[in-house]
Amino acid sequence: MSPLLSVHNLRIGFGKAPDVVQDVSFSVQRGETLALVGESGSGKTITCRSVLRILPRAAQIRGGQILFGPEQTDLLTLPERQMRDVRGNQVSMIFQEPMRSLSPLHRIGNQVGEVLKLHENVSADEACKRVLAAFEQVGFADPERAFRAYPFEMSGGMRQRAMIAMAMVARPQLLIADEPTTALDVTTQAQVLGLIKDLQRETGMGLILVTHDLGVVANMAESVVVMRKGRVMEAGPAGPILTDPAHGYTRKLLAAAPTIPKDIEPAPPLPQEDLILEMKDVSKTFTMKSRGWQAPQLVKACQQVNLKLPRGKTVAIVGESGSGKTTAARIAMAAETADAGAEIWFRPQKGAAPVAVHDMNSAQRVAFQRQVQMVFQDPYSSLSPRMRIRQALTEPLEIHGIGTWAERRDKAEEMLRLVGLNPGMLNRYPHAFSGGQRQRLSIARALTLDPVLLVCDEPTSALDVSVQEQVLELLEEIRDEAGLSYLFISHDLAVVARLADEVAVMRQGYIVEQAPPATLFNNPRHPYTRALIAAQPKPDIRRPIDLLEVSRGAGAPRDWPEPFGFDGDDPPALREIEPGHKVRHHA
Amino acid sequence: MTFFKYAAYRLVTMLLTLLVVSVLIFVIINLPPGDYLSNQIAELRATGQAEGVAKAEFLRKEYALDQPIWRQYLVWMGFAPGPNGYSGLLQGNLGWSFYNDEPVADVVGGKLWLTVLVNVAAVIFIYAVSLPLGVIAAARSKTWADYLTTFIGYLGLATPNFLLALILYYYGRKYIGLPIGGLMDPSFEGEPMSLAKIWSVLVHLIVPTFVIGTAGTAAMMQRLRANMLDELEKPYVETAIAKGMSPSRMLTKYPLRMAFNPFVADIGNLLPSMVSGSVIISVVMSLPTIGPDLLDALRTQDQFLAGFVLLFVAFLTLVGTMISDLLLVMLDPRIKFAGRRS
Amino acid sequence: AQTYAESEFWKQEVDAGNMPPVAERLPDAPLVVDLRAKGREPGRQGGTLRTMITRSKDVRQMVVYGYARLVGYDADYTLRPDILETFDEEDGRIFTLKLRAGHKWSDGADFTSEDFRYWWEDVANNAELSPSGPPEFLRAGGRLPVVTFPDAQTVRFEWPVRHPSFLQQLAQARPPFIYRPAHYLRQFHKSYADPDGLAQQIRKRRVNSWAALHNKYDNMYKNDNPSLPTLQPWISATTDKGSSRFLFVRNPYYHRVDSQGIQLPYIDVVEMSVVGGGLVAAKANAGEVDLQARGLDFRDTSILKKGEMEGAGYVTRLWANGAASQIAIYPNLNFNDPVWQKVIRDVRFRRALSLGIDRRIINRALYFGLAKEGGMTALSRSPLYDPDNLHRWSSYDPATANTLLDEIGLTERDRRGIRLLPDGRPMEFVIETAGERQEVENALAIITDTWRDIGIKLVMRPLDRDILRNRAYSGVTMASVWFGWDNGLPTAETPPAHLAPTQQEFLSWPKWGQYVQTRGKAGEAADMPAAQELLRLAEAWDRALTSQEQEIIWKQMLRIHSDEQFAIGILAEAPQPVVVSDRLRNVPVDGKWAWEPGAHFGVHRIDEFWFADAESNS
Amino acid sequence: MSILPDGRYVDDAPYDAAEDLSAIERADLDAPSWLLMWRQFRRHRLGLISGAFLLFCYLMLPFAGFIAPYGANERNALHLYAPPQAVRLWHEGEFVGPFVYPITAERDLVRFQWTYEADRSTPRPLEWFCDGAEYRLFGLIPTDTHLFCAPEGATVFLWGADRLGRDVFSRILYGAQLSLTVGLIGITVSFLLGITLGAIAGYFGGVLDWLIQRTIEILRSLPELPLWLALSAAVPSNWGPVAVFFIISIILGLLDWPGLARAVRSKFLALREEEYVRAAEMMGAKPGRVIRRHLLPNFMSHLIASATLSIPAMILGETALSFLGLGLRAPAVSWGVMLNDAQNLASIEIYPWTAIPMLPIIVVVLAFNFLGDGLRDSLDPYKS
Ligand SMILES: Nc1ncnc2c1ncn2[C@@H]1O[C@H](COP(=O)(O)OP(=O)(O)OP(=O)(O)O)[C@@H](O)[C@H]1O
Ligand SMILES: Nc1ncnc2c1ncn2[C@@H]1O[C@H](COP(=O)(O)OP(=O)(O)OP(=O)(O)O)[C@@H](O)[C@H]1O
Ligand SMILES: [Mg+2]
Ligand SMILES: [Mg+2]
Repeated sequence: MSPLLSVHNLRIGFGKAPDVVQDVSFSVQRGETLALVGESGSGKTITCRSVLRILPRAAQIRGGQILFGPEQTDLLTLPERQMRDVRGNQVSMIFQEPMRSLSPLHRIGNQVGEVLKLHENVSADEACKRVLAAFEQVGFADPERAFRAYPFEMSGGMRQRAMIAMAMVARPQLLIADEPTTALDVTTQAQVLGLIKDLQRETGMGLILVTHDLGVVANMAESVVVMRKGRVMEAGPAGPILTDPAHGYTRKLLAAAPTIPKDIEPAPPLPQEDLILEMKDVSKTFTMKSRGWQAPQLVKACQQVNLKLPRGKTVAIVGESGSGKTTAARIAMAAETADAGAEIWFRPQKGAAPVAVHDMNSAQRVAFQRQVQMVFQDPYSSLSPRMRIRQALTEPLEIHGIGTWAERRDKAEEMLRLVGLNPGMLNRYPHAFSGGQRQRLSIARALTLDPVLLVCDEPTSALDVSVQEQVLELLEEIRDEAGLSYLFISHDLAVVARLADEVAVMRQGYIVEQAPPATLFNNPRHPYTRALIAAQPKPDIRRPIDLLEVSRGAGAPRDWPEPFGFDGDDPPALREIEPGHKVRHHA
Repeated sequence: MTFFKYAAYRLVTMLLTLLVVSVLIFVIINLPPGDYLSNQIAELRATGQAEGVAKAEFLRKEYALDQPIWRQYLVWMGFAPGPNGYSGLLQGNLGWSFYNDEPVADVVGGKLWLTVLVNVAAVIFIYAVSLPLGVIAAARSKTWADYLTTFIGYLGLATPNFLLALILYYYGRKYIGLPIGGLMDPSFEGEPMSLAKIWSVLVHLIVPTFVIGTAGTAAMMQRLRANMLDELEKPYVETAIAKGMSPSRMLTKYPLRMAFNPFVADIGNLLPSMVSGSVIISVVMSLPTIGPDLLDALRTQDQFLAGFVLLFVAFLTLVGTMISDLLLVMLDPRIKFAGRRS
Repeated sequence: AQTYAESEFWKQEVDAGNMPPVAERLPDAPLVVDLRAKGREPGRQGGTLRTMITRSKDVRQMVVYGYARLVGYDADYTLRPDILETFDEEDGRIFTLKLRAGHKWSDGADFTSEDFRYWWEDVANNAELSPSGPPEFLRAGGRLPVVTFPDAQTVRFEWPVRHPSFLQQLAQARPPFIYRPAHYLRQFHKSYADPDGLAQQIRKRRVNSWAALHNKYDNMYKNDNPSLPTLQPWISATTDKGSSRFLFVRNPYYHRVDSQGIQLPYIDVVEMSVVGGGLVAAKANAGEVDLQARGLDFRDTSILKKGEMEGAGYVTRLWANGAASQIAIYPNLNFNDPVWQKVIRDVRFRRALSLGIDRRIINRALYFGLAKEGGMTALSRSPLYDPDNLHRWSSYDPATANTLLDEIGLTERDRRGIRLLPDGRPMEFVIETAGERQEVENALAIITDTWRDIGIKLVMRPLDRDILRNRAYSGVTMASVWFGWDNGLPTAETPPAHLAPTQQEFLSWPKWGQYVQTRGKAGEAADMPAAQELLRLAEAWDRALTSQEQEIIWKQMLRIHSDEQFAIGILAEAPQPVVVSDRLRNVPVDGKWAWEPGAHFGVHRIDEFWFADAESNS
Repeated sequence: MSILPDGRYVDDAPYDAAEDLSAIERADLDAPSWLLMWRQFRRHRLGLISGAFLLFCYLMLPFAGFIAPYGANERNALHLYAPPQAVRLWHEGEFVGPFVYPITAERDLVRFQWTYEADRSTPRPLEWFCDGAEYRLFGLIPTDTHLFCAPEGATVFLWGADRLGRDVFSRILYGAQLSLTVGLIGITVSFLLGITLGAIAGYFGGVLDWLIQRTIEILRSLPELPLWLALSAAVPSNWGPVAVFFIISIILGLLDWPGLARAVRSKFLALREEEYVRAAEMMGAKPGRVIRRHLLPNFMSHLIASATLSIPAMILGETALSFLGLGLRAPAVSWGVMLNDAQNLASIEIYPWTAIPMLPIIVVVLAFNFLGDGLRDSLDPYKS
């Protein structure tokens, strides 16, 4: 039986540069999952996009064939008109950067439902129903709201889920998922992956899954292709590759795969004196854009968040997608104003008078902005599309009038090298990078100013494990050398376990549990924390996690067992059960 | 702020602005020394036409023109009662056109809708032509389609309107029998609507629409093309393509809508700018629009007529701006009108 | 007795009994026109004459073209009774006007001396309708006439002093209507109308008083009220003022007939359409008119001839313009700047200006050399014509011009060779134009070059017509360009007032004119001897008893003008293209195109034009 | 490459875990942005040609008088409406060098046109570096040497002569001096105002926005016509036409900005919500910088297109205003003035060469357009 999709000797390049994809071949059977793993910037995304022929204008397909379906039609030569029927209908794709890939002017429901209208000729009502169902399946707590929301009103993970729903509603024969769960917490990730699996079972859908998470590979894939620098390093069935890698690079990858260490040495509770950042009673309520006649809907993004970040330490926030992590971080950055009553204090130096971040004058603001930097969850949108990377990287220095032109350029080069990028890319525009490269750019930019506080919003989600390792090392190094403090948001519990001095777990806008990592991972109390830890996939093919089981997570708050459960807006308080360990429960 | 609140707020601002504008218009009209009646009285006196003088004096009193200027304004607007029951704009009395010797309402009446007709035809023409062409020019940039539309657009733009009108009329008449001037065959005037009359109007509209419209079309097309080119590479366009949308549908739904933002901002100005912009065209092409009357009224300082027409145009402008502001909020959900925290 | 043929046009009405037959409609003694004697062909009734106007206000042109006057000029520019059966003048003081018995208004009501009385007593002397009394032209030496109405057909005007211009005034292109359709207007007159009905009308018509109402409906000249009875050959049949087409139909009660007994006008319907000024030539070229001169310039001739040759069905005739000058420069003797004023008032300066103009080249460039070069004076067809006047100071002679200017003492020149004024400013002679006629601009462009040779820099400044006038009247204009005197064909009997500083419209002396016009309330008294002499002569003409005397005065005045160069004429009798349909008969080949005297087409009696059938045409 | 027994594919090219990044080209890296832009621009063939053409046009302006065989207002009374004359090289099969046949005018009183007869027997070679009408080189140095002139007894009207016998070709050259310069000032003024105020309104929003918006509304509602009428009465009489036009183009600029300002504002209202703008702000960028570096570049295409589009208006501005007596007038020469003269049927149908000034207008406008397009392209990040 011919494979659903086979790629033969694909070669792709940009401009006059050498190929970025060299002789890549692989094939996917119906119902099979092929995992595409590899180094960031190795050409995974480009390969996937070439299947649908949506490459950047500058890209040239320099050779190869992509055969699809029973007729083995070559997608590279198919007339545009027929290609249209393939796209979205037979082959659909989840883009790596969902935040940029949704039209900012159209409601999510509209954009998702459109696929149905295009290919299945269904009525508006029917389409709406199916879209809502899909939203439910990808884990939206309030599908109606998602349907009416505009992309900018959604959290990163919510947008990603919308993208997934869009790719799946039409039930394609082949799904290309380019890092579909980077912005999702592990329970939601499990839910989505489970959903994909179900769909595969039901319709025999083939799946190309690009991911960096070897745990996900182990849980999902039947076969694996490992790529590096545009070349396939190793390809074959998942089992042997994961258990007994034949290629040096694969071995290196597997070795670098982080896991939650079994036994983290318990650390003492964080010192409470020299706090660089302190958030008190931070709540944020958004008003959704409504249609003219409807009453505006309020969204409580985060509520009563209290965080204390001692100097030189790392406080991590983990939690459900859409639980307000980004919002809290942005408030800490003064990029968003919290609801009245919130206080945020920032102490630039030890012993210095604290600055009220919620109420700064412009001089304070300038100083603050120099000392506090942020790595954005969505690096693509945080880089101006019309600025070359050199300009983007030197801009912070320019703003604060640091250094000469040459010094700034050197600094930019150095930063690029630090995050593992080639300084030769300095003259490129942001769109000419891979997702992981952009994420590193964002980190590099945040570091150019030598801040004292860095807010990292999922800074490594798009990085392959080896690069991630490199970046984490870098962060640790700076922390240790320069005493940098981090407010660190991540879904990857392994990363958190490694980096954090304290972890706050958020759910639906509330911090439900807060403790140092050792305590938290060894002795999780809150049902939601437990569910999270259970849902963390491990790169071990022999011990798959039960996707269905873990995706159920802890369920809605009202289903939580006593003393944790609560209904509506009336949660129990966050109580300290042991020194440094707080859990939200009824006394 | 909900949309409705915003709309209400915008409406109130508009009315206030209109009030300010009405004052300014009144001042501007009265700025040049003299006024129609004084000029006329002087001239009539000089030429010994006493009966005219009497009439003019009479009108002066009747329309409160002998009173101080601020009072004249109040009376004109209808805030203060005028002599002999003259009631002012707010109560629907548009005043008297001295130049035409008729109530302003009579002078303006039929012409307003013709003005609107010509301009709406031009607007429709502009949109109907420039939207698709602009999109095509962007989607197929640097092809003959792009170059051809650009060339024709600029040809229209770089030819003085009157010359263009003359050329089109002359050769249109010579080779395809188009009528010269006017908005309908005179024999249809005052006749009830009929198919033949509509046809006649349409045929007569060809050249004026073209002349008034080309400049706008070319401008809109080129700008649209530029904005579209910016949007075409955005990731959301790729998403749309990946959905399997047909190019036309995709282009109009996504990038066009994005690229449209600057035009929405200017929608408000379309009508009024053409009303005043087409004055000269109307004069040379003998279109029975309000434009020529405005010009005459201004030249002769026929203040009520000039005042009303200007106020009307101002009103159109303000309503237009308001609509475009509202459209902007509707079109782009990201837009908030709140101030920036500095 | 003559038998009269009924017109096809009204036949139905007559047959239906709505209108009396033609014989009863005509006056007892209609004005019989002997066309053959005039060298014209008698014609037949029928047809629609298409012509164009450029503003809807111009419907009044129908009153001008129609040219039914109490007395009117004939083709030789002599005054003859027209609506009047006869008139009688005694001593230049007493005028007896005799109406035609049985003459009727266009609605069939009798036209009698009552209509004069109504105007004189109930309009002109009604304090509400005419607060400042009867019109100025009726004053002779400041005195009003005694008007009497001895019988239904007789009206008598009697002045204590001579009022020689009375009859000429009646024949003007824009005539003073000294009669009104009393039967019609009474319904709006307080003294006659039933008060309730009147009040109701006032409300309905949205006017504020009966006087306003009366005024609104009483516009004999404006021609905007179709229900107002008229004596003109065609009556207005379009009620909608905003229309772009106005129809006029034959007046069934018109008083002229041809010698065959066919009632004039020959043409049934006149259709006037409003067309933008720039499009008149294009439409004419397309054959969309039957008779057109308004809106056509000489420079359109080539395109008109082209249309003619391509068979658009018309011929282009070139008539001579009747204005005394096609283009004339008016140096403003009342210019506010004292230094300039002194220079301008120096006759040598004005003569130098005139000598510095190369009229031949202008004529060639603008009019194919077909116009008459020379200063502003009576045209060659006028009995007062004198070639000396035409040529005095108007040949191109820069050398003499320079000498004259040097004589004044303007000898200093700047680097560019421009003479300096006594106070050291360069002589930048600013001429303001109405910016409407390209020929003026072109002529000035040529003059700029030749004046440079005599050390004067011409600066042309196009303005709007009204702005130009207002500026000139208030003395801020240094010089302006306009046509010459409207009446280039004066006779000894023509009042010469416009030659004297009595009117501000003569842009060389706006303030002196104002002074006379406002009886001293505004402006300044003329203080140049030549101007005072002109004033004196104009008064003398009023008192002159014989036409010989008048002729002498006229000649003196013309002589002064040509000597003083108050206005510097450049060309005269420029050809005016007249588009005439191939089917139209009796249109003069070589006409004069003059507003005064002649009322443009009026003097050519448009009511005698007729359409030949297509067959008889070929 | 090898296939393992379990069907695995393994790349067996030597693998170096520590393999470092490829060497980088310093020169390329240090290239300043304008150089990068220029490299992009060079690839836009049409834009390049247009740019070169415009450069040539502007460089030629000071020498217009030298190239033109006649003076700007030099009339040739014997050659009214002379048709374009060919410059020939061969006479009766014999090479003579550039020459013209003399032409003589005939008055055609049937068709009322000027007709011309060329005397084919006497070729008259053109004169080179000869004396003619006086003009000012660079607008300063008076001189009377021309590149070429009409030979004795003949004329050289390359593009014909107009109603007063002035050479259309020469006038086009002189006209370029005004047409290509004065109007630019108005455009500059209106663009500066429009962009600045629009940016302020759009970026800051709130009260500033409100104020600017109301100003715009009021400015736009106020009639321009009475202003022009008043102006035409108020300008001092002895001001030259160029001075008047200069003032007017500045006033036009002062009145013209609201349209652009609104477009800028509406776009910025949306753009300011973009993440990268937030990011820049959070780095401490001042509003001016955010506007210049982040917002404006994203609106550049529109601005370039708008600027290009106002070029024809700038060249023809005077034609519209001359209707009110405010435009450029003789003796000033500009393309608009020339076209104004040609605005009648006879010029179109009988003496079509008097409408030739349309040609340079269109060529220049198209050149500006392609230049703008090239510029746009070279700023487009996706074009590489
Ligand atoms: N428009 C472009 N111009 C030049 N180079 C490009 C362009 N787009 C991508 N590249 C380069 O192509 C290479 C492959 O990119 P691709 O996006 O496929 O990487 P990837 O494997 O998906 O990486 P990641 O895991 O970081 O998303 C990268 O090195 C990237 O820098
Ligand atoms: N501008 C906005 N308008 C309305 N609602 C918003 C807006 N921004 C965020 N929200 C809502 O606030 C909630 C929290 O969003 P936030 O981005 O903080 O989530 P998050 O924890 O970062 O999630 P993720 O892990 O998916 O990024 C979400 O429900 C989101 O829909
Ligand atoms: Mg990728
Ligand atoms: Mg987030």
